Amino acid sequence: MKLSVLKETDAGETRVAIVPKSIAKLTALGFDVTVETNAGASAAFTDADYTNAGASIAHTSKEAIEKSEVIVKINPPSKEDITSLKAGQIWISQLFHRLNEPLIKELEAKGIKGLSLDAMPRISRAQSMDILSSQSNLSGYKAVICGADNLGKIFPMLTTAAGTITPAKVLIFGVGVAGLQAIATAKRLGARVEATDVRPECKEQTESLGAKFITVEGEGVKVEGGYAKEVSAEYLEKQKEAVNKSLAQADLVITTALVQGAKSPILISEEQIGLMKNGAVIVDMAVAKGGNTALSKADETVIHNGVKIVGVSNFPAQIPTNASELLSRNIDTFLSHLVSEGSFKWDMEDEITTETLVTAKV
Amino acid sequence: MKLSVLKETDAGETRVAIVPKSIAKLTALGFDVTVETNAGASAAFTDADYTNAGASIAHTSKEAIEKSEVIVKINPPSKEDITSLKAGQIWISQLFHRLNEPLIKELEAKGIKGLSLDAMPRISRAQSMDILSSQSNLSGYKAVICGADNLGKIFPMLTTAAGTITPAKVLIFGVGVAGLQAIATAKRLGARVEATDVRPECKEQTESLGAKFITVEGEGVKVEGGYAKEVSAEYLEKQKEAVNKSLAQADLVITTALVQGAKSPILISEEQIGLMKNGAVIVDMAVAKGGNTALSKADETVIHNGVKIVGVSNFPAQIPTNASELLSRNIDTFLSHLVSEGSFKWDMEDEITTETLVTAKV
Amino acid sequence: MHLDIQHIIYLLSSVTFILGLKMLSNAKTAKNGNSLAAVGMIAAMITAIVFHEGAVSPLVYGLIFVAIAVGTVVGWLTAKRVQMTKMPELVSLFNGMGGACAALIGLVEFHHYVGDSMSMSVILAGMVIGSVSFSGSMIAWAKLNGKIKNAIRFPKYNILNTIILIGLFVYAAWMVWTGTGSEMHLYVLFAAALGYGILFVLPIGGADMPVVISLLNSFTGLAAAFGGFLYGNQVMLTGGILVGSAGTLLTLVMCKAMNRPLFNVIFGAFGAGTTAASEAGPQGNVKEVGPSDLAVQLNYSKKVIIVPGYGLAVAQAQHVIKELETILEERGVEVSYAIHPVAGRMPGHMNVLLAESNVEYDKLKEMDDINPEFAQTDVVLVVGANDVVNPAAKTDPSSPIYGMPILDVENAKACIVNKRSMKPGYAGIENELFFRDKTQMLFGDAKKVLSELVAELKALD
Amino acid sequence: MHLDIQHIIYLLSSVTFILGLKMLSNAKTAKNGNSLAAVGMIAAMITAIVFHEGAVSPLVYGLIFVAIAVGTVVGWLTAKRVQMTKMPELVSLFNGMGGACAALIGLVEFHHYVGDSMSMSVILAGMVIGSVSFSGSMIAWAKLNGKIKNAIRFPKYNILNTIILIGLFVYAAWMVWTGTGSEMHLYVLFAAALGYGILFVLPIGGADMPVVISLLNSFTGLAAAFGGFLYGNQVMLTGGILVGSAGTLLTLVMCKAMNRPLFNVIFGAFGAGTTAASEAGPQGNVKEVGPSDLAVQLNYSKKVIIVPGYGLAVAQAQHVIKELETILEERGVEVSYAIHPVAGRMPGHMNVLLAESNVEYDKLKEMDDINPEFAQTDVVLVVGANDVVNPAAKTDPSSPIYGMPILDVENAKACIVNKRSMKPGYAGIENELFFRDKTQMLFGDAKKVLSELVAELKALD
Amino acid sequence: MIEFFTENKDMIFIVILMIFVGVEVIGKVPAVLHTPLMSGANAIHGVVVVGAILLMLNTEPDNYLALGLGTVAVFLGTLNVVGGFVVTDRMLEMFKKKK
Amino acid sequence: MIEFFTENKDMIFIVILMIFVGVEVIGKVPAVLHTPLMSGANAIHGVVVVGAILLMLNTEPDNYLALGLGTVAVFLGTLNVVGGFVVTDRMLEMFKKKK
Ligand SMILES: NC(=O)c1ccc[n+]([C@@H]2O[C@H](COP(=O)([O-])OP(=O)(O)OC[C@H]3O[C@@H](n4cnc5c(N)ncnc54)[C@H](OP(=O)(O)O)[C@@H]3O)[C@@H](O)[C@H]2O)c1
Ligand SMILES: NC(=O)c1ccc[n+]([C@@H]2O[C@H](COP(=O)([O-])OP(=O)(O)OC[C@H]3O[C@@H](n4cnc5c(N)ncnc54)[C@H](OP(=O)(O)O)[C@@H]3O)[C@@H](O)[C@H]2O)c1
Ligand SMILES: NC(=O)c1ccc[n+]([C@@H]2O[C@H](COP(=O)([O-])OP(=O)(O)OC[C@H]3O[C@@H](n4cnc5c(N)ncnc54)[C@H](O)[C@@H]3O)[C@@H](O)[C@H]2O)c1
Ligand SMILES: NC(=O)c1ccc[n+]([C@@H]2O[C@H](COP(=O)([O-])OP(=O)(O)OC[C@H]3O[C@@H](n4cnc5c(N)ncnc54)[C@H](O)[C@@H]3O)[C@@H](O)[C@H]2O)c1
Repeated sequence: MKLSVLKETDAGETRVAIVPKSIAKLTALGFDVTVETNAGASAAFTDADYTNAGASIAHTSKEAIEKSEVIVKINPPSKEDITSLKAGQIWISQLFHRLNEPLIKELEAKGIKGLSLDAMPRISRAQSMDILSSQSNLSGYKAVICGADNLGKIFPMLTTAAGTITPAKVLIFGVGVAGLQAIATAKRLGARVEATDVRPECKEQTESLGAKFITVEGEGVKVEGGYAKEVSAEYLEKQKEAVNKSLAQADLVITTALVQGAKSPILISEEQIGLMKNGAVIVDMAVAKGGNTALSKADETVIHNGVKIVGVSNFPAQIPTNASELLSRNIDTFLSHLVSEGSFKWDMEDEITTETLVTAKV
Repeated sequence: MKLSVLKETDAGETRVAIVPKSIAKLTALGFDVTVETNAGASAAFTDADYTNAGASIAHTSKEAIEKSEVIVKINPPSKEDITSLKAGQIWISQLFHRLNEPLIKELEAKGIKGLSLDAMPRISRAQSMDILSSQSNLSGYKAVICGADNLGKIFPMLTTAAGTITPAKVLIFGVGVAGLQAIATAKRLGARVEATDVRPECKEQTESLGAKFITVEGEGVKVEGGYAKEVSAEYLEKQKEAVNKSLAQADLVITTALVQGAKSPILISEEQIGLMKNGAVIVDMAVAKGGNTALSKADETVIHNGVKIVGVSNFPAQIPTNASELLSRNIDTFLSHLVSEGSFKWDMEDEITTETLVTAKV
Repeated sequence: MHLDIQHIIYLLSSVTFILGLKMLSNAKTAKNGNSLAAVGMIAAMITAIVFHEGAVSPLVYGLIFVAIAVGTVVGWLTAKRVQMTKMPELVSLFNGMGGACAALIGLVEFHHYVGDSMSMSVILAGMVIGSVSFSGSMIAWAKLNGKIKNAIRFPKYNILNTIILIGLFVYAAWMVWTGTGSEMHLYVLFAAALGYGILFVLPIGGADMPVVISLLNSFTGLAAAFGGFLYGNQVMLTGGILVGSAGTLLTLVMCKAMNRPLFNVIFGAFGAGTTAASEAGPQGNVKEVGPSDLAVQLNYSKKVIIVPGYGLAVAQAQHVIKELETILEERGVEVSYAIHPVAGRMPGHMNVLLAESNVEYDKLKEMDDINPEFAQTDVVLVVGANDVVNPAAKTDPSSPIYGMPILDVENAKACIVNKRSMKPGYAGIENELFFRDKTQMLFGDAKKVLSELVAELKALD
Repeated sequence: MHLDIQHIIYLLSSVTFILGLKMLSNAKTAKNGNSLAAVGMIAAMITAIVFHEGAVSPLVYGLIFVAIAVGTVVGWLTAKRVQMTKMPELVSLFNGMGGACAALIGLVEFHHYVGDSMSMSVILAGMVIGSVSFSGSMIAWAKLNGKIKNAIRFPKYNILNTIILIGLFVYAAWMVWTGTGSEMHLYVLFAAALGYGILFVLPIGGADMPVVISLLNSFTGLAAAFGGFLYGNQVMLTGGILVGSAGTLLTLVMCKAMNRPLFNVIFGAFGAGTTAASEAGPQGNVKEVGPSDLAVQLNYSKKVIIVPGYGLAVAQAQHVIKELETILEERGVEVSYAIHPVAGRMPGHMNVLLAESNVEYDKLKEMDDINPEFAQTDVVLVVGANDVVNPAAKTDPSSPIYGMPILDVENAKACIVNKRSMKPGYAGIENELFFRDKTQMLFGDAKKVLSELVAELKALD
Repeated sequence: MIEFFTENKDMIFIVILMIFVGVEVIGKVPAVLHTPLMSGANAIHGVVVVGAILLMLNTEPDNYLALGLGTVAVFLGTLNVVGGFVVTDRMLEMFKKKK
Repeated sequence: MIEFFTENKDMIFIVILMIFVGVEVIGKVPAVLHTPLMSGANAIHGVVVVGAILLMLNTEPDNYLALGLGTVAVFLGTLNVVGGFVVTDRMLEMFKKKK
């Protein structure tokens, strides 16, 4: 089987789906790997690294696509990608199939099997193929670095000859994968960290990292399989009350709250931003799904009343080397799960296959 | 006595010499403080903060200068500042008098007493007035954050379902104030840290922060009063050998090496940069004094062979709030040292006064 | 002249008992202490035979030698052949033999001293205590053995037992008072004492047996001491009293270690507490281990692997685990950490935790690298981890974690699991590992229990 | 009948001695233990007087009462009035009195037993040992007192002393052998013993005096025991032996704590080691303190302030200091950290260090905030800091650190400084603080010494 | 009572001291040693066999009941002694350092 | 020798046990208590005063030398006892919890 790795075309994307380290594993699975030229350049992987690992180089995406049965990318196919695709090919990338019905239809129409990485079921044995987890984790770290870089203060307490610098106060909304890593990173740097979440088990998890949890006493939260599915307006009101004091003292706020399959909830209203200190920074990690503050804009920094609201929609792209490594490992594990003795198994009893295969069976 | 605080005019400068918290102290010393409008804005101090603290606001720098006997700024006076100055006034700022003879001449000619903050003797009792220390310290922290932000990897080791991320390797040149804080910060974030310096006592200091020291066995180093005064070419050769292995493995290199009263030494040649990993980052903190690498450019990011060389000449300006707080505390302590019962003492027995007063006695 | 040397030897024997017991209370000297006391014992026995004055028929000598010879062979073989896990019951058995011996002495000697109230008191006391010790030990033995399964309790057994005890006392006092020589009374008393011993131990649960054995042990010591008083024999007196007092203290110490007052042990409410935790779970029984036993096990291991999990983070036990590592490494034990990719609640959770207490990066081993090492590992210490060591992931296709790679802790020679209860972890499923033969559970909050473990390790030096 | 009760009381007294001594070896019970033994002592004395059989003239009673009364008053007042620091010499003095008492008994009783070689041996042994203890204690007292300043050593004093010792032994043996009743020989022996005591202690340096006193203490115990043997008096015998054995062990333990074998203490090379460290420095003497004494001091404090400095970082003792804080807080001691602005080698060095071991931010106090608090502080523990607590910064205009604000640790009730040596810190200057009255030095690497301190604190519970 | 005391005062004193010694000797035994210590103590009280031996030696050779019981007593006591020491020794095996 | 032993066997045994007790009792004394403990032991050996008292009681009322020496002995012994206990008590003051 031939497999091609495309260079990402989305603006601001620096990652690559497959890193040289994975080539050997893919070869062992029976794949013959082609990589589009410069695919890994922005993640510090040269074409030479790929060829040394046993891949060949294609000079254009068209060439790469045409050469192979399986095509791998991180982001959904671009217009040109789709034009180059032919019936019978297998496309692997994030497809966001619930939000992207036309694209799925188009792929189905062309007779292409689309496997969506973001549709990976979050079950124990799929953890090693779950790109959401692996990327959220890095994002949590990076969001703190980004916050630290934007803040006019330092994180740790320092007693110096020129006076004592008080530790920065960091407030984190949403204690999922990203939120936890953000807590850990901010704690390490010496900040005082508080966090809040709708799921009650997050209290213990937050404390297991040495931070403080703000419990919101309120109802109207629907949690399903570990995910917040729905949060009532009443709850959001209660939450506001509970966090406002911390918000007013916070130097850095990081928001990570997502609700599966829905727009992210607005956790910080414009009015609440008004409560915040001059010079405070908000890093909104949910900005790609609408943002957790009333004012966040994707990939822009909004300054309101002296408060900087930094919206970064693709944090992993800022740590392309590590992010690509993890992604690549997720994908090669996924492929080794799908493939057996040199060909795809299409085991329709298997949850992982059925959930990720988002195009109708063609 | 009237004292004015000017808004900084240098490009990229965001700090302010006096923060609202210091106003009360200055008032107690007998000063009547005027602050140029928006002087603290970029450091998150509003004019209202200043007036609440008891200062008045001047609308232009000219107005501020003309109003007062004492004028305080961080950076040396601009052309306009000098025009506005009158005989008998006292100017306090960094003056870099050894490199800036024409400016000193000009001030002397106008009959202005110039007190240079950067000329503060580095003696124990002057530690609380030493802006070099207070700012280097913050720079050391910020350099690591900057490095972490530029690096395509994360610092800590993380074992995840998608594989284990190895900890970043950080190599620090120069274990002065900035270097030590950089070591501490990088350690906290979870990196493996190594450092090197010409002064042998730095070994113990480095280890006191839990990092590894690379000892260079070599002669030709002149250390005077805790400062490296001269480093022979032979020594630099030895150093290269000693660090090359670490350099080749380093993900992030931070250079802080300064030699008092001279251009900073080149510690990393172009050839050595060639040894480094694709994707590695160098943060050169000595770039304002010429830089520690052969390729560094002030306030530019040079990419050479996949290695990013980030030259930031004014790190403290990136953390203006804390930096200004410490500076302001340095300056108010300096003033309280100079002033007694409402007027300047001009105690010419006092090392602090004589060393900082860089204009000829006028 | 003979007599004098005899006294010196008895004295020396007593001293070996004291020294032996003292050495037994320190791990390093314990073995020598035991041998020393044994030497003293042999000396005392030989002395008793050799220095006896007055004519003795060869028959008697013969009987003595045969009894000793047979006793030695039987005792030796039994003790040598028994499995490690069966030792406590054997101790109980031997204790019972000692008690029986004391009781028999009383039975035989009784008629010699009829009328001498002091001696009678001593004889009857020795006999009663010996008998109680004998029958009680037998019951304890049967319980540990599994021959008697449950705590058998008569209604109001406490009151019943107390009445019998008082009855025994009154009866014996009456015998002394009247100076009766009636063998009938003697045998009634004997039987009653045996009965009391049975009733005393029957209601007590299996978990408390060690305490009971220790108590019966000190009873036997007391019985021996009465014998010593009777014969004016110093070595019996001192040996007996020594065991009586040391045994009593030991009983108290053991009670304290189990957090149960001795009163509860004797007067009911026995063994009710611990069984709940240790016998729950549908898949069978789990074995518990205490910090002190574990300390020995770790101290004398060559290679230990620590498997940290979410519970370590919850307990914030990162500093203690580092202390444990340091102390073990000082003792020459090789320690490493097996980091499962999804241990904890976020990727890298264990890294963050262990970095805080400065655990060296090189000691953290990835799953794939360490899995082959478990087979050469003496002890795996699982601290607050559960799902990541659940064999169901490999064996049970219906399990929600089926297919997740796990740490093969089962391959190690012993596996200790620390958690607070038998509750499941994140995945909400039972863990068969806890019920495996090689597994022992160390219940309690990780920080607390590990601190105790460290303290025990320090005490071991 | 009388006699019997007497024995019971003596027995009880002996038991109070044992219990008292046992209780004295635990900080919590020590005071009660002392009182208990005192009660036993009073009982024994009264018993000796009251239960005496046979006629006694009122004169004798009178003398006894007067002697006891005067002894009580003098003893009580001396002991009550002495300063804390002079107590060890007083102990030595009292010990000498006991020795003298034993010697006098021997002198007086001697002629009663002429010819009875056993009793003579006992009497002479008691007298000789008592005399050595008496004269030795007096010398020790004079040395501690400062009346004798230096170790006075004759050439080859070791050989000389050994010869005298052998001479004493031979002479006494000869007296017993011949059964001489000559008072002359008795007094020669007495004088020789006194002389030996003097020569024994004279060459020993002041630093080793506590060990010597402990040794002489056990000698006196032995002398008392010989008295007990002579009179067949159990309380004297047991009390004396008890002190003799406990005293000997204590001496060994003290030697071990000072890291000097007892042999060195007795046969020269005395007190040479420790003086170097403790008497260096131009400004006078420093006082040393050990981890165990410090542990008590901290345990019984209400408020403790820790002053960390560069040495804490060098030793990487951040985790241990946190452990110390935790254990002290558990004991109800209020602990905070005084962070000097320039402690360490970089701004915020101490913050970075202490954050690593999770010391709460709120416990870190800035200099200006904490300086007024020192006056209410029981103990300041300076760990590896030097310049930042150097009073020269305030008092000596010629000092390079003059004008630098410092932590006013001198205001606290006691100040303990931990560092490895008397070497200066960063500024390269002497620190007068170390020589102040309230200051005690705790020498050693911070991590090592603080670990010991923590262990001692744990043992104190 | 007091009479008894006076007669046996040394014995009683020895008993009291022995109690002290017993208690002290156990003192701070680490919990791991509880079982071996108990087992060792168990062997020591086997000294009761000395009593059984004395009993035998003092028994008339024709008192068969007494001889029988005495023989059993010696046997049981020996069992206690030998088994006790050996089992203790085996328990202590596990304190040996693995090499 | 052996004779002496036999005569005094209980005494000797008591002495031996007492040595054990003395050694055990000190056992693990923390170093801070060394001095008070020594001082307490010092007071206890003041029991020699009992000997001095017995000496006096047994002395003929006209043996003035003996009476004199005896009185001194009682005085010195009492000093040892009283001074010893009181000074120990004072040393132990510092173990009281400050309130
Ligand atoms: N790492 C990740 O990224 C991630 C993210 C989400 C979910 N997960 C899931 O989380 C699980 C991780 O496995 P794991 O073995 O680390 O954890 P686990 O399976 O959740 O087990 C943790 C165990 O620790 C015990 N515990 C809790 N507090 C304790 C304390 N104070 N002292 C001692 N023990 C304590 C609990 O038992 P007691 O209550 O009886 O004490 C519990 O059984 C996996 O199922 C994984 O899939 C991981
Ligand atoms: N904070 C800053 O920014 C900065 C920067 C540069 C200079 N300084 C200067 O550094 C000094 C800081 O004062 P400081 O009191 O923290 O330090 P210091 O005056 O240098 O004293 C540190 C003391 O720690 C002891 N020490 C070293 N290693 C030790 C160990 N392992 N265990 C126990 N003790 C150890 C040393 O004595 P032994 O050798 O006898 O053990 C030394 O005297 C000031 O003079 C300050 O001006 C500070
Ligand atoms: N296979 C697995 O076992 C597996 C893999 C990955 C993640 N997970 C678990 O899934 C859960 C969700 O992880 P995630 O990071 O993908 O979540 P996410 O990205 O969907 O959401 C981030 C967090 O925001 C929180 N949130 C939602 N609405 C909120 C509100 N109004 N206020 C405050 N917080 C709000 C959510 O509860 C969640 O914790 C976690 O418990 C994680 O451990 C499990
Ligand atoms: N008053 C005081 O006591 C006081 C105040 C501040 C700083 N200091 C001390 O002054 C010293 C210098 O501090 P700084 O940060 O201002 O120094 P700096 O900024 O002048 O130089 C930075 C470091 O670079 C090092 N360096 C120079 N040439 C080098 C080479 N070729 N290779 C490697 N390293 C080289 C220097 O040794 C120094 O450690 C430190 O020891 C600091 O602790 C003292």
